[in-house]
Amino acid sequence: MFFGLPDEALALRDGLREVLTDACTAATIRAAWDRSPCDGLWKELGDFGLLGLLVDEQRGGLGLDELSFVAAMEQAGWHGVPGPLVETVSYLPLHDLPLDGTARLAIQRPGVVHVPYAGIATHIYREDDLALLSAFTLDEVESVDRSRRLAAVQGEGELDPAGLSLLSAEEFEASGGVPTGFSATACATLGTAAFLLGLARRQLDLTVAYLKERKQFGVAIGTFQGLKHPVADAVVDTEFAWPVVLRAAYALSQGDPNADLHVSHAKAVTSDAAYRMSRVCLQAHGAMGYTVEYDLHLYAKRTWALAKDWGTAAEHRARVADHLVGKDLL
Amino acid sequence: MFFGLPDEALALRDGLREVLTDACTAATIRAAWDRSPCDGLWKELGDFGLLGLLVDEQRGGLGLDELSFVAAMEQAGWHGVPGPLVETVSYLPLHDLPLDGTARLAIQRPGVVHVPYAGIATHIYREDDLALLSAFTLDEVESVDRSRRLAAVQGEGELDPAGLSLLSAEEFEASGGVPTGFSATACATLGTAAFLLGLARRQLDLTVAYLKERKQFGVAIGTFQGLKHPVADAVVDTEFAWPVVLRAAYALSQGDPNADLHVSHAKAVTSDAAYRMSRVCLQAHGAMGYTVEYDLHLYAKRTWALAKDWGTAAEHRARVADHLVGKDLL
Amino acid sequence: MDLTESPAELAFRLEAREWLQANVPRGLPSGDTREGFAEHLLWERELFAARWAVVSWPEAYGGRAASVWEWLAFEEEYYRAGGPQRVTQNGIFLLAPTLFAFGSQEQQDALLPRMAAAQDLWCQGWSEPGSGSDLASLTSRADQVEGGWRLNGQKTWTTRGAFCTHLFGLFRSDPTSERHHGLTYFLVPLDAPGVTVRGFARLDGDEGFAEVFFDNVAVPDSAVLGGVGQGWSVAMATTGSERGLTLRSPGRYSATVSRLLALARERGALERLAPELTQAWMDAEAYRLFTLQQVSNEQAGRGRPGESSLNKLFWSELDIRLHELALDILGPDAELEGPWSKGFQFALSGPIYAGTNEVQKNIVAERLLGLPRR
Amino acid sequence: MDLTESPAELAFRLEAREWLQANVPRGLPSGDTREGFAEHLLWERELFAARWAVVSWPEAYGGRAASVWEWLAFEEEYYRAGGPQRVTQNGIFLLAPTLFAFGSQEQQDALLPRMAAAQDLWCQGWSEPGSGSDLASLTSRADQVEGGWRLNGQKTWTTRGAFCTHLFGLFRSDPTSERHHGLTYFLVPLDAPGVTVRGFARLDGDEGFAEVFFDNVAVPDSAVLGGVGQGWSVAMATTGSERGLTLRSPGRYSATVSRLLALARERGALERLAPELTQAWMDAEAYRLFTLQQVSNEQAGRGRPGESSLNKLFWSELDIRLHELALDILGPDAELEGPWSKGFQFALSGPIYAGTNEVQKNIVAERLLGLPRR
Repeated sequence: MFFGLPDEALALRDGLREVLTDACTAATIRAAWDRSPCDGLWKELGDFGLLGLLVDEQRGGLGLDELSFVAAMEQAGWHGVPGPLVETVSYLPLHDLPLDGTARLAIQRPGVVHVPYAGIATHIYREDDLALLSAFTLDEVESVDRSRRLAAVQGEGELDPAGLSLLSAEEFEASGGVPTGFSATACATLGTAAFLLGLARRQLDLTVAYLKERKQFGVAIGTFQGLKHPVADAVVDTEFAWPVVLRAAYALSQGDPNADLHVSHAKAVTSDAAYRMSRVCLQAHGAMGYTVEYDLHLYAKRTWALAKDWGTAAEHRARVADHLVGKDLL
Repeated sequence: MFFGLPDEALALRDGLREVLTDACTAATIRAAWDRSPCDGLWKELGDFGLLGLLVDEQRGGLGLDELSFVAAMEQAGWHGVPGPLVETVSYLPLHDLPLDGTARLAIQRPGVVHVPYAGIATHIYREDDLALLSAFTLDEVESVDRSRRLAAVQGEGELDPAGLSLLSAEEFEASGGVPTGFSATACATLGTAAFLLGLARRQLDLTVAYLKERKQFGVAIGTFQGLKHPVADAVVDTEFAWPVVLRAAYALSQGDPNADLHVSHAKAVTSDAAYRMSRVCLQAHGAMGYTVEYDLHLYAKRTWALAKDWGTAAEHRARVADHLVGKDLL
Repeated sequence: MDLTESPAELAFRLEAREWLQANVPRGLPSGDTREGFAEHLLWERELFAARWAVVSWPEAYGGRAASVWEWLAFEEEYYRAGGPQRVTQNGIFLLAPTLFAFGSQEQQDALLPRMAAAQDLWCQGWSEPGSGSDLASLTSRADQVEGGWRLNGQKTWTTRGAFCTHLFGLFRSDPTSERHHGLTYFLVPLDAPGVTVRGFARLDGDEGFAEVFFDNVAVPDSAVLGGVGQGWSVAMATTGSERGLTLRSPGRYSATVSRLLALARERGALERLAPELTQAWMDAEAYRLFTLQQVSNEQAGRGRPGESSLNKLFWSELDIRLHELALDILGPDAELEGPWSKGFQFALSGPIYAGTNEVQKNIVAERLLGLPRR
Repeated sequence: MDLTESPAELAFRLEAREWLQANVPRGLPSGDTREGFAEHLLWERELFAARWAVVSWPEAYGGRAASVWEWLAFEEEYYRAGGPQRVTQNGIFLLAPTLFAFGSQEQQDALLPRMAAAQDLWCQGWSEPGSGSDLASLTSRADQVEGGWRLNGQKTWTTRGAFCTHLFGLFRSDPTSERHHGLTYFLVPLDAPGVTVRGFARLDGDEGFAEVFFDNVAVPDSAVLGGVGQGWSVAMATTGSERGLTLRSPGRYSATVSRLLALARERGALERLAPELTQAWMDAEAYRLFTLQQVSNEQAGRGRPGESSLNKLFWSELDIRLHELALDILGPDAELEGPWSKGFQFALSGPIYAGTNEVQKNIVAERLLGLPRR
């Protein structure tokens, strides 16, 4: 028995932290808001190997598992990496595309009108049949997080000319490079969950620093229980969400048939916990946080977007309920 | 336009406060826990006129309206009056029974197994057809609030030999003494709502006193925002519930066809607000509140019982929803 | 208790309803951008021309001498008709009550008509970089000089400051004073020499805030409102208005609930969220009822300390809950720029401005309940 | 990450399951009444006889030298089988870890076997009438005399104190000391001359509390645990256990959720409360996963300050939510005396005992996050 990240995941996370500390600052996110494709950042992500994290080593990937994946996505969330990182890492195992940052994948989900990152993606795939969209039109709309590059997409799907997207499950497996039972949807959902906790941790760090520094009534405002206690409550939520993310990653890595249950559990609790953290942190900052000149909003707005992306908390809670019904528990 | 209690209601409330300050102390409630019928208290309530508050003056009642009723029930709640007060005051207009405290009415509601106060009532009526139960057996069970005298009741209903219970609505009206459209169920529900806010106010008063007096870390614990803020939050809830109670009382007094909507609104919000207050007050007392030697529990346990009596918050919220559906709002 | 409107009140309500239904502009941009603000000014002047800008003011200043009940009815009709935000609110709802209470006849005559007509546009200068919740720590100075005063210092978080023409604010007029002593309430034209205004963006990206710098700004003695050194008590009257009823009339939330229910119907969420939507309706109704009681209490001289803090705690949290519910209904569309996400971001400021909710909870605990201060 | 049990762990679990399923008593009365306590003692002695009383202890003291994973498995099986509260918990879960860490060999040999066998029954003497959250303000005294110590003072809120035989507690051994200095941890037999115990009733009416008065109670030097003047740091080790994992293993809440789901099914509430019930299941599962992580972190030397406070905040609030949900399902039957109302009242003590949740939030804020103290 051991519950926690394996050493390789910890090493990956620490390495990624070093890369992102320089390559992805708040200024990088602001550039993405101003329509920069952030090619430099994405090249670094490619060089580091992050984009091929889940891709087999034979295809030039790192061949790591979902535990390393969530460790990396949490770290990426802390830095607020702009662009379709979770989607690209989750879907590259299914498509024979470059891992160097030149390929950025957006995913069109059934029933979701506006495709996140469609405005900046090099490829748009449909989630349900993995078909590549071609000859499409984009109608960009603005998200509260301007780095999201949402667009309504109209286009035809076609067999991915370069890839594996229309192979059957057996063919996937036989083709090599795709782990048995690998589910890109589950990965993207769980990666988003981990990213959300990274965003929450970043907002917490900004808030702790502010509460130590800001003085009112002659003392640091971090001495007031009226601020301390709500922050502690929010921390309880995020701290208890992380093991659920790990559990789901482990289930995916083991090909556990119940993995979907754990993934939905993870997305439900991280969506709620990260949202709550954003509220508490914004409130703790007072007017200071309520301006785009200060960085907090960059992480808060991504949180609000991702909390509803790849399934809302309510949707995933309903899926957990379905599993419980299936087990005759509910 | 004037939103508030009329002078006659204020006067009644103030008079009742004087009576109850002596007649209903915590010791009185403890006596009820020990199976005392509290005849002295009920005689005082009868002498004061409270039991005939809604009964026409011709029948010896005070002939007051539902605004005076909620003012009185809130005050009675603050004192934690034991016994079926709300039920007796609500149902006496329908039955030709003495108003002097010798008649105490319990009501058997459809679907509710254990009738509150059945163990101490002089008459048990069925809510749905107002029939008096006769030749019944009682099987007493214990409530967390031992003054509740719950019992499962088995018996035959019969036309109330002394009263009006089986008259039609037209006959009620023609019989005099019963206001047009008078609904004892609505009154009992709303009276319970008002009683709950009185209980909440009492718990708050005990808590404020304790927070001022109790010292830890060299200061009164009422200086800590960690206790102040939850108390303030709970006060917001009860303060915003009271006008809803008044609105419902006004609606009943005016024969408003929407009165049921307002009554359900009132019971839903008072159940939630009073429950929350009980939680916050218990927590603010620390271990001190967690013993039956201190009085807080007497009011907290009644709160828990009444929050679910005459319809839970969820049930009344669902009734409000039905009204909104009826108005094409929901 | 009497919730029937008199014939006069009803006539007033119906006149307002008719005019608003016919005249409320549709699709105005945000008034917190330079372009949007200009469009809103046209609407404000239209309101003034029809004498709907400041209904509760005396007729001489452009009002209708409406009772508070009539004012509430007007507000209800205004939001029911989909009326836009009032970009003049900091003048007409915050400064004006103070002017009525503390201003000289000359000040009232000079300032109120121009304020009502949206000719003078007022912003509030309370907060400073180092003084937020702890307003009494402010350090902007007023030094008495021949014929008046010299102002120095910096104000910030001034709503719509970049588009306004005048500022009302607190300055330390006694350099030896501390905390809430020695402050004076000044009325300052923003085109005075030495004033610099820098707009900056709020959470939603609109330039809704400004920093205002004062560098030896000369103002006459007539710029003082309510007496030298009396600034704190004069200002507290205004903050009461800000957090209480006048800034956030119940019609606003009832209208939000109506839009929310329509959204839920449109998106097929009525059934799934029935309990939450019902609670939303109940909460907005409770707020309306509470304000009716509050007005009645105040008219009867039974107002309680801390009551406007209860009010502010409730509406600010209600507004967030209503918008969270809308975002829940919208699901993945919640992040789209649009009225709901904008409303959500604005709602998030509710527990911060007009005295943070932490401060309001202290007020409830200390002034209403009598709990000890630190 | 490896969540598979080893063959040995699995065998341990299955042995425990089989024994517990066969032997767990049904329908025991509350162990917090005098009569109930006696019945629970029989169960505790049965556990001891089968070597299930203290599975993680060395075999010499009656345990099985079980790993913490095995202990968790035992707890899970214990609650799954419907095992009753452990009336010996304050000894075996609170005092014992301290004895293992700070006791002399003689103390361990003398006390642990009798504790495991439920021959000596230990209660905790921390709180005093004037010292609750502010434990360091305690005033009960220990004065050094020829051959030992004299104890004077009063302890209160001592759980099951009226039924126990021994007390462990803190006394001020240096009369000139203040706060957490100069305290000593004593082990006191309650039949010593000068000790008076008065039981009193908890919220649910059971005599679960006691006041313990010390009037010149003589104890030998061997009654000191962990060194004179070291009481605070010795005691803090125990409070960590109390609020953390060992007192509230996850099996307890998983079992409550199972009962809750069964109740909802029986009462036809599954559909109406599906989201809340699902959240309950998710929360209990999250608690279980968090504790697995916590144990792994501690084994890897990566424990964090404040972690047991996180733990305590979560389980105490979870327990209340689970019981509130049960009362919601029960509706008008919620007020009936019975396992759910009793469980609810017990759950309400969770945020109070073992350090109030207000104190735990301070610890999280200050020790885990590094926010400043007052």
